[in-house]
Amino acid sequence: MKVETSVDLAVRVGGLTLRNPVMPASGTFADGLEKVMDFNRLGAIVTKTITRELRDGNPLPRVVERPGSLINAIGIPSKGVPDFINKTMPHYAPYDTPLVVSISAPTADGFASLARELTLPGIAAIEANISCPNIEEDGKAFAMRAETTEKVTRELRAATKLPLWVKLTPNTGEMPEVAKAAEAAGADAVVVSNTILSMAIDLKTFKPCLGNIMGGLSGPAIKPIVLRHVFQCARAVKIPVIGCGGISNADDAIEYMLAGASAIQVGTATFVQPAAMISVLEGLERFCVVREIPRIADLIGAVDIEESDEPDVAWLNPVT
Amino acid sequence: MKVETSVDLAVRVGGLTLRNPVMPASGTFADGLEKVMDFNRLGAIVTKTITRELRDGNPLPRVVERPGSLINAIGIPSKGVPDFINKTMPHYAPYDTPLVVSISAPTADGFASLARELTLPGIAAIEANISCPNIEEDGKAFAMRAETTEKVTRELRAATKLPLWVKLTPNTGEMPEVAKAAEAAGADAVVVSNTILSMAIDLKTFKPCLGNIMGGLSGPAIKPIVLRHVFQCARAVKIPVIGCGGISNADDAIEYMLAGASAIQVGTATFVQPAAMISVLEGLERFCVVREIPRIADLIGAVDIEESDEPDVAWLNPVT
Amino acid sequence: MSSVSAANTDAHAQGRSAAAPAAEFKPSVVADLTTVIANEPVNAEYRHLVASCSIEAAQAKPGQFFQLLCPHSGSEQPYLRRPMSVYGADPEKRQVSFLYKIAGAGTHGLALLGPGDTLDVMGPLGVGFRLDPAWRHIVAVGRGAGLATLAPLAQAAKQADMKVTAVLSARRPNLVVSDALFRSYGADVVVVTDSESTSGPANVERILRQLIADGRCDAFFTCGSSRLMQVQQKLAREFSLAGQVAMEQQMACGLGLCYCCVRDFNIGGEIVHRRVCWDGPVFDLMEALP
Amino acid sequence: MSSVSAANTDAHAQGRSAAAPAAEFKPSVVADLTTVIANEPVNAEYRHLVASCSIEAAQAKPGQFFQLLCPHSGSEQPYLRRPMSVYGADPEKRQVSFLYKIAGAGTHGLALLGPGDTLDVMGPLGVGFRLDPAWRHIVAVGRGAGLATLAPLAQAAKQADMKVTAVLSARRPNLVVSDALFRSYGADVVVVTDSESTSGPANVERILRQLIADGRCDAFFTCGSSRLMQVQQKLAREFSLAGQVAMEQQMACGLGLCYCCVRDFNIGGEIVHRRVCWDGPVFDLMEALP
Ligand SMILES: Cc1cc2nc3c(=O)[nH]c(=O)nc-3n(C[C@H](O)[C@H](O)[C@H](O)COP(=O)(O)OP(=O)(O)OC[C@H]3O[C@@H](n4cnc5c(N)ncnc54)[C@H](O)[C@@H]3O)c2cc1C
Ligand SMILES: Cc1cc2nc3c(=O)[nH]c(=O)nc-3n(C[C@H](O)[C@H](O)[C@H](O)COP(=O)(O)OP(=O)(O)OC[C@H]3O[C@@H](n4cnc5c(N)ncnc54)[C@H](O)[C@@H]3O)c2cc1C
Ligand SMILES: Cc1cc2nc3c(=O)[nH]c(=O)nc-3n(C[C@H](O)[C@H](O)[C@H](O)COP(=O)(O)O)c2cc1C
Ligand SMILES: Cc1cc2nc3c(=O)[nH]c(=O)nc-3n(C[C@H](O)[C@H](O)[C@H](O)COP(=O)(O)O)c2cc1C
Ligand code: FES
Ligand code: FES
Repeated sequence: MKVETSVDLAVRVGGLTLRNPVMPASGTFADGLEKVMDFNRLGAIVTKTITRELRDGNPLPRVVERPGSLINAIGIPSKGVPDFINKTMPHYAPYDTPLVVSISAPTADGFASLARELTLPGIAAIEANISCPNIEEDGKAFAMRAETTEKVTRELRAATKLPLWVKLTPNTGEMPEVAKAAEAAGADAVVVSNTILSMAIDLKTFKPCLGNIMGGLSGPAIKPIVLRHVFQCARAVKIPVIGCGGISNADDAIEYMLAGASAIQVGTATFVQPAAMISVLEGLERFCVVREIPRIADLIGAVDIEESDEPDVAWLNPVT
Repeated sequence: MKVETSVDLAVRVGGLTLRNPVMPASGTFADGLEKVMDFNRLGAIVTKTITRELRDGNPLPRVVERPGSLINAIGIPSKGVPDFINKTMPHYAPYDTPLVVSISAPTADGFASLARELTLPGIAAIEANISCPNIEEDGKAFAMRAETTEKVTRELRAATKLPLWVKLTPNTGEMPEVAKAAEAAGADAVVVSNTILSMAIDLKTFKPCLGNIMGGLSGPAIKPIVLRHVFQCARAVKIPVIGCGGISNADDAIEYMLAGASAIQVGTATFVQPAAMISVLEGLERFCVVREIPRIADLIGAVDIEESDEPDVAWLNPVT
Repeated sequence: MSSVSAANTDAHAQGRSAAAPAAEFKPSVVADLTTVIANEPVNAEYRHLVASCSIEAAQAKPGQFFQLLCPHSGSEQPYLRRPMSVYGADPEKRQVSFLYKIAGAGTHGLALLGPGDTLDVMGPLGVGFRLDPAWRHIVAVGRGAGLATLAPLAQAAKQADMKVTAVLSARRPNLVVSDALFRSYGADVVVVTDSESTSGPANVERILRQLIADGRCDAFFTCGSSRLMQVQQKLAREFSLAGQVAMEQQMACGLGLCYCCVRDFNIGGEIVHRRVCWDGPVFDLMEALP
Repeated sequence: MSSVSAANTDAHAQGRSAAAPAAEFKPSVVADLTTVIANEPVNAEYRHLVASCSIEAAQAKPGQFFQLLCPHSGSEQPYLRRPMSVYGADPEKRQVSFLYKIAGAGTHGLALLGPGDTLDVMGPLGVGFRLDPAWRHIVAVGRGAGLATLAPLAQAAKQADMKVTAVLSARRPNLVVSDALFRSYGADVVVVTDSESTSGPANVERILRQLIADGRCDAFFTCGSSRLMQVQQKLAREFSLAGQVAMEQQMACGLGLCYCCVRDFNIGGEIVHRRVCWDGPVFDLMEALP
């Protein structure tokens, strides 16, 4: 049931005003969801990451479940740019929801040329998935370090006038520095975050559960970790932070906004409850009504930390 | 029920031969467990981290639960060295189980002098918890970077002849490098790992759920992540890796040993099932009997990865 | 991905609502909180679960499937849904049923459900079997859980009044499922088993050649055995017969979102990936690869 | 930490098994899979759960507690155990019982249990109430869930044949619990409530002073209200009476391992941390801080 309210759900995110803060996480959304929900209710549409090269993706098995989580190593199956422009874009054109294209490339140049080519009417923003291997840095993801993040973001910034969102990896130990580097190089927002590198082994066969040996952990299990990254990044940069990690319901989304997220992305939860994004949206509305919060934007960074609570340096790495 | 078998459960870990690979994780073990289990059945006893300074620990609340996990910010309440020597050590003396003392300090010197003072008969090994803030590096934990790990480990190595275990943090993006640094500086083993920095916010009060604002995530939720770290570290160093993270049952322990762990530590699971260590131990025995594995050490690093499976650089950070 | 869905415009058409305003939007796939009516063992390995459901779910077509949110058995809650073919669907009674084998955590949890319990089923999903009105005789060849997938063909074929011959393969005679259902719709049923060593490809091929010779095989429908599929591909090629196969693959989303369920298919000589959940689970027999 | 446990050598003595070989080792704390006998509401807020348990669990003493592994209510399984005071323990019948208020996820799950269901209770834990044989009259003052904690004192005192006066505080008369149980063991029961505005510190102090004046108060036992505790501390100091208080604190391990349950206490003028689960939950009245 859609709640009729006067709550203002709009949020400003990296150069765009979204009708609400709820959008899909890249790679967990496709036209199949049209059977489940009205895309015009979403704050934005974020497509699966595309690359210039045609890619098949990783060997199977590509997913394995763990309690409250999923490990995936899909890889990035990609049909390339022409297919995206000729088929994907027209498909979403009828919707009046901003279309955000997620892109990836093995080099900074590759990112830039892809962004340039996709700077088109009908594309509302570019999400650069820089959590992918940088072949110029023997496979370390761009987002693992501030320097490489700054370089690729700078080239991206020069290549497009579109709002530029940069998606970070939680596998680094210096996420706030990486977020600062993206901001300095001209990113309009950072997406925090991609999956956490993980592994699972089959006790019957002694083989890795994934064809790729390792994969990315997502789902409820990672929420407390990514929430911390969002909190730290939101305090490190002035540009908006888009929270993404284990959001399954409105309470999760609110926790992220309180920590500093201006908008949120729902990923794996959609696999379990296909209408998850809609129930998150309706739950956010309800929460604001019940708590008499006129604008949902009032929640952004509203976590109540009295200076007295401010922990000493120890909290950077609490000694547990 | 104790399984009577001919399985050889002994493992060699960082200068010690343990009767079996099962031991407690520091900070989740104390004399209270004598009401539950016979400490003579454990592979080793690992004490709560002690510091030279007397410490009260962090403000309350100190723990909050999340699905399949616990976030804690206990801090390190410490009664100091004399209390440890005069009360804790004599208390465990009657057991014929190796006593491992976990230590922490705010400086490399502090670590060294503490290790020197605790190099005593009755102490079987020192576990250096270098996941704690290094005041010489404005609060970044020693184990966040290879250089600081190498420095503190070198000073520790010079300070004690005892087997030296170095406990790493998963909050860094360069754990294999950190493990290599510990090895190069003379560590006899690395413990992988401590908790993952996390956060939780109370939606009623908008306040952080922990007095310390952030805390360390532990329990089943982190197992796939730490398992990956163990796999990567075990391939990076020749010294033994002790696996620690989300182990609740024998299957978890086996998964860790297959990934490369020579022994394992059980932490949070003990809070839910106080006899968890014993059931892990009995389950390990049973598994070896059923699968006709004569020596449990045969499981160490036995994950079956055909060269063909060897992923390209992409697997370092799979693009999901 | 849109090329793929374009290729499926018909199959998935009802899903398209383009920019319809919220007011008008009607989902064609729902996560339906059904109520279990029965959940009984049918033999040593299989159980039959009947649930009363929404009209959307009850309209599932043969070969389509649902994603079941299996209750936890013991402490551990299976995180992902589990795919299950529709075994029966009755729009009048608003019922859907499944025939499942207990394999692991999810199906164990499923087996714990009793009458009155709630079961969250998401669907109907995927592209089902298609019956060409021109066909008079169809042959269904299945094994294991594949028999559950083929079963609803019996009723559909009868309604389209086609004659059905079902070749059902199992390890032992008492592990055969769906035979009664096939018979109840007037199908001829041939049971082949390992224990009687009648289930080998050679014998099945002999049976199928006879059916073709008798002019009682306009199309093959198969599920659950790669070996038997290959026999049918060979015969379909030899006699240029139509055929469809229902494939299995591990799934996460069930809606074509995640690409974990891909398999290789031979589309006009080119080997390409297809998503079993979205492009299938039913595929053209000749495009499928073992 | 060992200083602390040293201070508790008596209380925890039975836990010590030093280097006893496995054969001889007998746990004094077990995670006991009990069977629920009854789990009924006693009023709008509280439920009474009775379970048949092991002999170890049935030997729980007044003021001790168990860590309950609460079943999940809905999808989410509470990860930690939940501390609950022993409300009753009967070694003959091998039963243990709890009186609990439904607060959140864990206690909601608890409320779902029915007769025959299994409940994993770990205990008995902590240091309970101590009765000095010299005492003839004790006074129990409690509020809210604290009444559950004080209740087993009634029987213990009767066995030690001491007279008990119970001052039971609640928001409304119909929310008072344990009064029947106190009366059944011959205790005098005084009920004070907010709705009748008899529960204020001033009135309770009046009542207590009267009891002292009548020579019917050798010791205070209290739980569940910081304000009432302070009243008793004041009177205990004034009349140098003994007293014990049962404290609450969030817990993880319940066995003194994790230090999440610490509170400040005044031990001989020095403010120190004590673990409620291990050094308590029952503490000397004069050492407790509000
Ligand atoms: C389209 C489709 C229709 C199906 N219809 C039926 C049916 O009608 N009756 C029936 O008994 N079974 C059917 N299956 C197989 C059924 O999905 C699996 O038996 C079930 O998922 C096993 O789950 P589990 O937790 O019990 O086993 P586990 O082995 O614990 O499952 C672990 C993971 O592997 C996946 N998995 C395991 N086996 C299979 C399999 N054979 N196919 C796909 N995924 C698998 C599970 O979904 C889960 O993600 C179908 C599968 C597909 C893809
Ligand atoms: C020694 C001891 C004895 C107790 N005896 C009783 C009793 O006999 N009857 C009764 O009704 N209650 C008793 N309590 C309180 C009871 O433990 C809490 O009501 C219960 O833990 C709430 O859990 P929840 O999941 O329902 O609530 P939630 O609020 O969802 O719990 C969230 C977390 O906070 C903790 N928590 C919440 N409230 C309390 C509290 N008051 N004390 C300690 N931890 C809390 C929970 O254990 C859990 O870890 C006792 C507490 C302690 C420490
Ligand atoms: C199956 C799957 C595929 C994904 N593909 C992509 C992708 O193509 N690009 C990307 O940036 N992130 C991808 N992700 C990561 C998600 O966008 C998201 O960052 C992550 O899953 C955490 O959010 P969640 O816990 O809500 O799923 C993928 C995640 C999953 C589970
Ligand atoms: C309550 C608590 C206290 C801890 N205290 C310490 C500590 O003092 N020193 C330390 O090195 N690790 C400490 N840890 C971390 C554990 O030793 C372990 O590394 C971590 O919890 C992961 O293992 P687990 O998932 O099995 O709990 C603590 C963990 C918890 C939950
Ligand atoms: S299961 Fe996700 S695409 Fe098929
Ligand atoms: S609850 Fe762990 S020390 Fe008290």
